[in-house]
Amino acid sequence: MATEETVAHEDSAIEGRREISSGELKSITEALIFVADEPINTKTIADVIDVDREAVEKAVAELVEEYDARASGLQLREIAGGWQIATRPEHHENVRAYLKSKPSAKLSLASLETLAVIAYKQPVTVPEILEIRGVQSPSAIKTLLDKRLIVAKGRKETVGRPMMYGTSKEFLIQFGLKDLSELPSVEDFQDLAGGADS
Amino acid sequence: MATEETVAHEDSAIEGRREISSGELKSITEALIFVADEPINTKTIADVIDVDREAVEKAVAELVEEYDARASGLQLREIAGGWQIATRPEHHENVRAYLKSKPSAKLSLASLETLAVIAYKQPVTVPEILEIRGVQSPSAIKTLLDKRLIVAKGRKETVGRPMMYGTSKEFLIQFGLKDLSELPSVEDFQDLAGGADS
Amino acid sequence: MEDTAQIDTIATPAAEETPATINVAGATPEIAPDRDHDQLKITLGEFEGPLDLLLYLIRQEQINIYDIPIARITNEYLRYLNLMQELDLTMAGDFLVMAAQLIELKSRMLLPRDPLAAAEEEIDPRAELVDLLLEHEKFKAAAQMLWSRATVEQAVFTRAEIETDKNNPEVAVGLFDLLRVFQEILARKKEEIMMEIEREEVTMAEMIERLRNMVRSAGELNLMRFFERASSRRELVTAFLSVLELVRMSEISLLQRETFGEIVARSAGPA
Repeated sequence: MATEETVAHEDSAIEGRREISSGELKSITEALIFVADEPINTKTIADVIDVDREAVEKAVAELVEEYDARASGLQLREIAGGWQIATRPEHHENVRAYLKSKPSAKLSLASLETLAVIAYKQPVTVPEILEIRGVQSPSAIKTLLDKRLIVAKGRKETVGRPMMYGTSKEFLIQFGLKDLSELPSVEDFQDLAGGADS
Repeated sequence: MATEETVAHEDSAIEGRREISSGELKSITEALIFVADEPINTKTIADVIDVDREAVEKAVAELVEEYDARASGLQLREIAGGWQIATRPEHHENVRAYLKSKPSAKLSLASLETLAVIAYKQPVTVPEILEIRGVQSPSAIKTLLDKRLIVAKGRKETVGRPMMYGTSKEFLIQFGLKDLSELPSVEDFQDLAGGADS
Repeated sequence: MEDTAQIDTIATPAAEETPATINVAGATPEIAPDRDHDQLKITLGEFEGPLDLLLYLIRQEQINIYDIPIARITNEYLRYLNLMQELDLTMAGDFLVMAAQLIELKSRMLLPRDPLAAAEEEIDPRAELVDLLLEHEKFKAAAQMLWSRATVEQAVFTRAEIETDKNNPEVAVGLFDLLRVFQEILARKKEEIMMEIEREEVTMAEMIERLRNMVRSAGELNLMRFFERASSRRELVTAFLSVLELVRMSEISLLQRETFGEIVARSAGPA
């Protein structure tokens, strides 16, 4: 789509479907990340501005550096497959004091264990969770559904066709994960588990 | 509150009720303006951080300069007696384009209720939905039709031959269902809800 | 054998104290209101289930998990189970199931080994339990990891809603939201029906009189408005039949000005 009229910008014009200076691209990218209600991915940004995804990725990388360099109270971070502006954790006391918010109720150990099983074994059914945990976890599953941390993932083609569960996007957000591959592998925990004697 | 241990910071410690470096103050101020749901004034910020208002005003002025200097996509602006972070007006086209393009798999409660009735009782007519919900839902039906979550399924052979509605293929896609038999049954939910004692 | 005798002789030192201060095997039981239900729930500290208790006992006794002395651990396990019962803590059935499994395992361990079977072919009857325990412990560690991640995340805040969001009051939905909403509607409906029973039913004659009066006083009556007055399904049927009746008797005529438009009733007889 590049036309003859392309102006030479102060900073080099980036390659893309539309001619746009890299400074402008960075600026628009920052604005879009700010207005998005949830983490926004580089493809969406690229589509809106009508430039190549690579250009947006470069812009985001530069923005991240800038945020870090100027010791801002904010950070640009990758989460749940997208980018988001958020406060830095070290300011949590002041922020909390202002918002008058208490740390939200933590999940019970039972819910966390159930969530851990679902996160690593997904899609997984209630009977399968029972087998690993050794306890029924109906209320834990209900809590996790209520908090939207897990979602139904269809039924398993087995006796009784039980519902299968998996983690949600909200799970990634609440646990600060880029994607599921960022979860430490279960084998890492093996050492902890058997470590005392082996 | 100043104690003997006050460290000489790289940047000068600002005067105030609490010893805090000007860099840190600026950082916290930025975080507070960011999380506030309405323009926040310097007095409020000063009270939260427990420093003098003048110090906060200086921090804000510096922040404004920094935002302008780096040609950010965001601006720090004074509005309605307080400070706020907002996108720059020159990006409005892109911002608006993004906000419009957002895939909206989101529904109002009225639409959601109507959709629930249609999903579980299909094919179902508008009077029957009214009967079950106890509320008229004309705009909800329109929304659901617009979003292609429901489709007309012919007319019912009864007085007035009202149109019958059912869920669409799009519905299956958005809710991640293979087919309608995968809808969670009331029993699925009861197992979860009532199971706590088992 | 020996176990049963031992259970009976267990001392319950904490029995007179308030349950909140009881210390069972290092874990402090908590009494907490159940969030969803209006009842108090006693949790045995970290012993969510039998596997947790078993793991605790194994660590406590400093036993090699790959070589569990089943008889000893079974005795210990039953001792704590008994203690829980003495403290009147409601115990999930899972604990008893595990007790049965342990006792069965113990008796299998007591069986003389098959002298003909080659040593390496013999499967340790404990293997399955060990796998289960190791697997379970792995996920306990994973839960700890999630806990610390969530703690860090709770210190991070995102911006408040901006104006554009407020024009758009929507809720994100999932499959179970759909079901829950549907159940709420049904529950609401059930309440209405229960109230209906109290109400007096309108007779056909009364309904015809009501329709006559409404048509007469308004001159022209939107039938929708008439039907909306019906407070039950049955009343609605009566209302509908009364319209048919008056049309049949040529007292009223029905008029629809446009396709799918409103239907109005008019007095048909001489004014």
